[in-house]
Amino acid sequence: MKQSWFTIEENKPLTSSVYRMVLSGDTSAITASGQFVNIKLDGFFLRRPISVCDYNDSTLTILYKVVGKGTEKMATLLPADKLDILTGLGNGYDTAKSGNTPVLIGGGVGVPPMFRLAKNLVAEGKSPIVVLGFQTAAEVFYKEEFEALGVDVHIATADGSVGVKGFVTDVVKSLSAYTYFYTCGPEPMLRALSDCTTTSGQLSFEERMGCGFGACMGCSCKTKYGNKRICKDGPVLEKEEIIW
Amino acid sequence: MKQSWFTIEENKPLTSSVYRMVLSGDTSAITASGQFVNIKLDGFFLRRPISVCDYNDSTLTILYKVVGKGTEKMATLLPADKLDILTGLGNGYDTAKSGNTPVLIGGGVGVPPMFRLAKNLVAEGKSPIVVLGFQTAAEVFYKEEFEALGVDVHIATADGSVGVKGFVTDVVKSLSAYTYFYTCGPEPMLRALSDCTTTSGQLSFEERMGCGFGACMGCSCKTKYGNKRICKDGPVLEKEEIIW
Amino acid sequence: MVNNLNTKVTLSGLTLDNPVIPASGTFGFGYEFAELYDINILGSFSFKGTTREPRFGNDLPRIAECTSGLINSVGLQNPGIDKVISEELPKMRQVFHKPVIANISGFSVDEYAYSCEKIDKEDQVGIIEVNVSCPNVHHGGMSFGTSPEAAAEVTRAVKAVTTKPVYIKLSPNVADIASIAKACEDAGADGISLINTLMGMRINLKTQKPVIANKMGGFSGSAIFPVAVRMVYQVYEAVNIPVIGMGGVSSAEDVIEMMLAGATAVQVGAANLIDPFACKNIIEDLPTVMQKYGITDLKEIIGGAHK
Amino acid sequence: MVNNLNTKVTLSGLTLDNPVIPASGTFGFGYEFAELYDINILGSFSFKGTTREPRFGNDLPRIAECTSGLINSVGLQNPGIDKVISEELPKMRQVFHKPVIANISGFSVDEYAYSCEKIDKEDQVGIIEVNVSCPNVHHGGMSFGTSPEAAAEVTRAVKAVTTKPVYIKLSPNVADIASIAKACEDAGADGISLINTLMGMRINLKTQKPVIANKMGGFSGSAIFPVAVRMVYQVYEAVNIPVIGMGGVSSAEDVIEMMLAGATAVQVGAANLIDPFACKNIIEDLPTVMQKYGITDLKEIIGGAHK
Ligand SMILES: Cc1cc2nc3c(=O)[nH]c(=O)nc-3n(C[C@H](O)[C@H](O)[C@H](O)COP(=O)(O)OP(=O)(O)OC[C@H]3O[C@@H](n4cnc5c(N)ncnc54)[C@H](O)[C@@H]3O)c2cc1C
Ligand SMILES: Cc1cc2nc3c(=O)[nH]c(=O)nc-3n(C[C@H](O)[C@H](O)[C@H](O)COP(=O)(O)OP(=O)(O)OC[C@H]3O[C@@H](n4cnc5c(N)ncnc54)[C@H](O)[C@@H]3O)c2cc1C
Ligand SMILES: Cc1cc2nc3c(=O)[nH]c(=O)nc-3n(C[C@H](O)[C@H](O)[C@H](O)COP(=O)(O)O)c2cc1C
Ligand SMILES: Cc1cc2nc3c(=O)[nH]c(=O)nc-3n(C[C@H](O)[C@H](O)[C@H](O)COP(=O)(O)O)c2cc1C
Ligand code: FES
Ligand code: FES
Repeated sequence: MKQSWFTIEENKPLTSSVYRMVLSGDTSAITASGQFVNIKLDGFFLRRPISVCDYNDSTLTILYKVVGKGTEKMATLLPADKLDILTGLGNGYDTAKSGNTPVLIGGGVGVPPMFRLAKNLVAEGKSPIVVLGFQTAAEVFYKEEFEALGVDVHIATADGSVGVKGFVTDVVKSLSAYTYFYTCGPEPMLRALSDCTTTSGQLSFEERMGCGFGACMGCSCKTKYGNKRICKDGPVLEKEEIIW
Repeated sequence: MKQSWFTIEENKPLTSSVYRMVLSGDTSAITASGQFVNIKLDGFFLRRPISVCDYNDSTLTILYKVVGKGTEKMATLLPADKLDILTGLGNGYDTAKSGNTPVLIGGGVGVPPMFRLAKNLVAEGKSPIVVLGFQTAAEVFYKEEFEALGVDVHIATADGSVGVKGFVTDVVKSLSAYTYFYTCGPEPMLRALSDCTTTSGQLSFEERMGCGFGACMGCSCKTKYGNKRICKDGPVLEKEEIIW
Repeated sequence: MVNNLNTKVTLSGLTLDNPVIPASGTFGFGYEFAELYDINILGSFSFKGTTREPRFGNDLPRIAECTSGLINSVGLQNPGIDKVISEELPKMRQVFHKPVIANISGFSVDEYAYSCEKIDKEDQVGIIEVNVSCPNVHHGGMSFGTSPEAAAEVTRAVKAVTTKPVYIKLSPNVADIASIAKACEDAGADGISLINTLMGMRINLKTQKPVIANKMGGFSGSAIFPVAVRMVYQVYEAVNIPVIGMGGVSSAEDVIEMMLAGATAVQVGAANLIDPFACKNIIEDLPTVMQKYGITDLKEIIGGAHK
Repeated sequence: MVNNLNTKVTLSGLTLDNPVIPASGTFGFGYEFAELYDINILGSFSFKGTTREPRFGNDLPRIAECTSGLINSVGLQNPGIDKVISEELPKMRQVFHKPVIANISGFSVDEYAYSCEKIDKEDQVGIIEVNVSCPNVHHGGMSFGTSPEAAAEVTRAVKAVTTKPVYIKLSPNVADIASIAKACEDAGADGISLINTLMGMRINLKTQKPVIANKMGGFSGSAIFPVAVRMVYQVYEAVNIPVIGMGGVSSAEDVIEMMLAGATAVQVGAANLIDPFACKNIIEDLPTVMQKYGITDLKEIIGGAHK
């Protein structure tokens, strides 16, 4: 974990409510896809946890949805504005278990961490299948970016306005074979995936956080392997340990 | 009274701790010299009261000294930054009583309101004498600006590094004749002036304020003419009504 | 589409156009604010705390800044009940034409009864709000509001001499707010107002002395909102009379949160001091915020968080 | 010139290099923070509230944001006194080499005594801090900290089985904090820690339910600082034992203000959660701020505002 100042390079809407923010700064504490950062915003007491979508030595990319006052404020920030960010938080996804053709399932704002995960898997010579779920065509983002990685991308929308009509589970059930699964998204989706997947897998959870780095016990949940802090021992949990 | 947004045009140090800020915006609520404005600063609950130093139809000039966190913050603001300001607060000085050669005495950050007052008196065809008191030469500000009004300017410094060595009272006592006095500055100075002046006069007071516009009774003081709110019935009081 | 929204609420038979009420001590007798906007858009307002005798209040400084709030120790400066009736209310009537909330303070049971009996006769008074946060001079100076018995005693004394709805305004500086509210209800109170200010202190690092001349004072503003919501929630569970919620309210969202906790109407205090248009803005924002959260009739959400 | 400044303070014979102490529940057993900086720069730290039995704590969500603060309802999650001694303290010893403050909670007098007796035997424990804000399961669930008698009973029981200095950590959710502190002193307490969290609540406007699963929780952070300063001031006047002040402290200025109010040492809670370097920054800023206000020896300003 590291605390440092980042400078906003870009902050643009991808859809009516989802923004991409690119920041420059010290990313050295980030060690895995599926980790998150915790962002201090002027006028708000708690930091806002946001997944790492992508990063390199000196830039960090996050995708966030405006859902409340904090993310509303983020959407008003401008290039050159500076943000105090804690980086390198959480365990992140373990790609060692993936097998050759893992399926990566992102729902809504669960899509961002899948991007860096897919990139890593491709770099490791694997062939991930990506399934992205949205409500409707207008809410779809990052389809092209995933395609540019050379991976197979399936879209599911609740209203069928693009891709498969239905849920990500419908797509996953229709896949002929996959070696493992990784997912991030709303809890009902995670649960449905846990039920319908035929392999082991890793699921990323969201929880309201006090600190985001393991100090306050604000985010503890019970698992079959004992109590875990979503922020430090998670946000990624193994399918087998989760108590629904 | 009016609440409106002003845009900073200039914010520059005049001395090591006193800044001039020029703002553009709606000044229509300002009706007299000696009035003040109340400035909202991000991150601070209460507004900061600052005297009007000068104004015209669309700009407002204030001079402020950095003494705490709020004024520290003000000193970091940049041109184009916007501020929520309440204008037209307080009674201000009454020039009708001045006679032909009133003496205007400003001590430290009590200097600013004297500037507009002097300007108004000159415009009314009167010949004000200005006495400004500071600790030392390095803290002197606005001497040239007063001189440019064509008025007689006396400086007193505690260490004698410029002008008369001593206090503004020493200068006032040495004046051969004046018709009235107006003053603003630290309370001990006001009291000393009230004692040593030979005419009637008006004195401007500072007090910690809740609202600044007469609603909270946070700034009430007793006078010989009844209870007065420094923010609304003041900040200017007549020499005769003050209970020291 | 904003037309279908209903913001009306009813306090003891008194229907307000909306639940937004400036809190006592932050709105004077209304006429300072009437210079800024037509204050008849308000649900009502609670006027400056009035006592039997005129009071100058405490020494200066009376105000200290805090993170997201302020401390005041005005000390109930007011011209006394007689002058309030003869001078302030007539001036108020010029600018405000709805029933008003009369905020009454006292330092003995008799004093409360005396002032309430007088104010009860004023036509424009819709509700009498009895502030029991004052020290009881006959009992070692502990505030009436810190004991169920003392609060009940004041309630009974006031109810005996008045005809209008009596709301007891409680102090939050207690361990068990529900028991005090219940004692007031049992003693005949028609409603409960809460919270008054939390006792607080700031020290000036330069002088090494308390900022406030009186040392301690009443802390209020957005900082205290979570304490206020909690107490409104607890009192709503404890009593069957209406609750007026306050403490740190500064937005239409805060109004809705207070109502969900159990408030029938909501007062706005410190926010008026830093933004004289606070209540106007809140009232104007209410319809939009109601729509955002799918609320069509405000009174239906009262106590909604208890479901 | 910073060399001549003395930041040392003494709590019941225990001399601290500086008065800055992370507060219980916000610093775990220290090793999360030891990854970030050498925590031996701290005066001491108060470890996570420990109970006789292991506790998972309350349901999620346990955290709600507030203006200038947060509500937590962690519910004393901890592995229980035995595992704290066998697993946590050895890990802590690897990274922290000064005497530590052991924060002990309980739900009955026996439980407090049991845990304190055990922890008293641990060499690294310098002070036992007894958190009496917990509900008393044998007496209708009111917190031990809301009655002078219950707080005194816990104090006596703990003092009877321990040899180390015992500090009672008080709840601010009371009408008369001074009387509770005095009762603890009379019962043998060696010092008083205060304040614990204020009871607070937030409601989620989207779900219309309390944000926290447990409905209410403990409110802390900069918002509560004026309440904490006031209570430290009151307790300093009431007792002759040292006071550890806390509640909303987030800067070196705040530390000095608490000490002027009467604190011998100062704990920092919520600030650690949003800025993991908060205590380090405060310690590093102290000399500069002392110089700014002409303070050469910190211990000389303790209670300075009472002069
Ligand atoms: C590990 C993790 C990774 C996340 N990654 C992303 C991401 O990549 N993109 C994205 O858009 N969102 C992400 N979220 C959700 C994001 O944190 C919330 O949407 C955001 O905090 C909402 O803040 P707000 O002020 O706009 O909402 P408000 O509702 O006003 O916030 C009030 C409080 O609740 C908290 N809160 C509200 N919703 C959530 C939530 N879903 N999860 C956790 N805390 C919440 C806020 O942090 C704040 O403390 C992630 C959450 C977690 C825990
Ligand atoms: C009517 C009036 C006119 C003023 N005109 C000027 C001016 O033209 N130039 C100038 O430099 N200063 C002026 N002052 C003083 C100025 O308001 C304070 O210096 C300023 O508020 C300090 O804010 P701070 O946050 O830096 O200090 P802090 O000490 O951090 O402020 C803490 C709180 O105390 C209040 N406070 C501190 N000092 C004073 C003070 N002297 N008077 C009133 N409140 C105070 C602040 O407003 C704030 O609420 C005037 C004050 C009044 C009442
Ligand atoms: C300057 C000031 C004066 C007050 N005077 C009174 C009063 O006279 N009577 C009363 O019952 N409450 C008084 N209060 C308390 C408020 O009415 C209100 O209960 C409290 O401030 C909490 O609300 P807030 O956080 O919105 O300010 C006063 C508050 C302030 C800030
Ligand atoms: C997440 C969290 C957990 C806490 N756990 C404990 C605890 O276990 N024991 C205890 O005595 N106090 C506990 N507290 C209270 C703090 O130690 C402290 O008294 C309080 O938060 C006020 O200080 P602050 O405003 O600096 O946070 C906890 C506070 C927080 C925020
Ligand atoms: S948020 Fe603090 S431990 Fe997870
Ligand atoms: S500051 Fe509110 S009345 Fe003067």
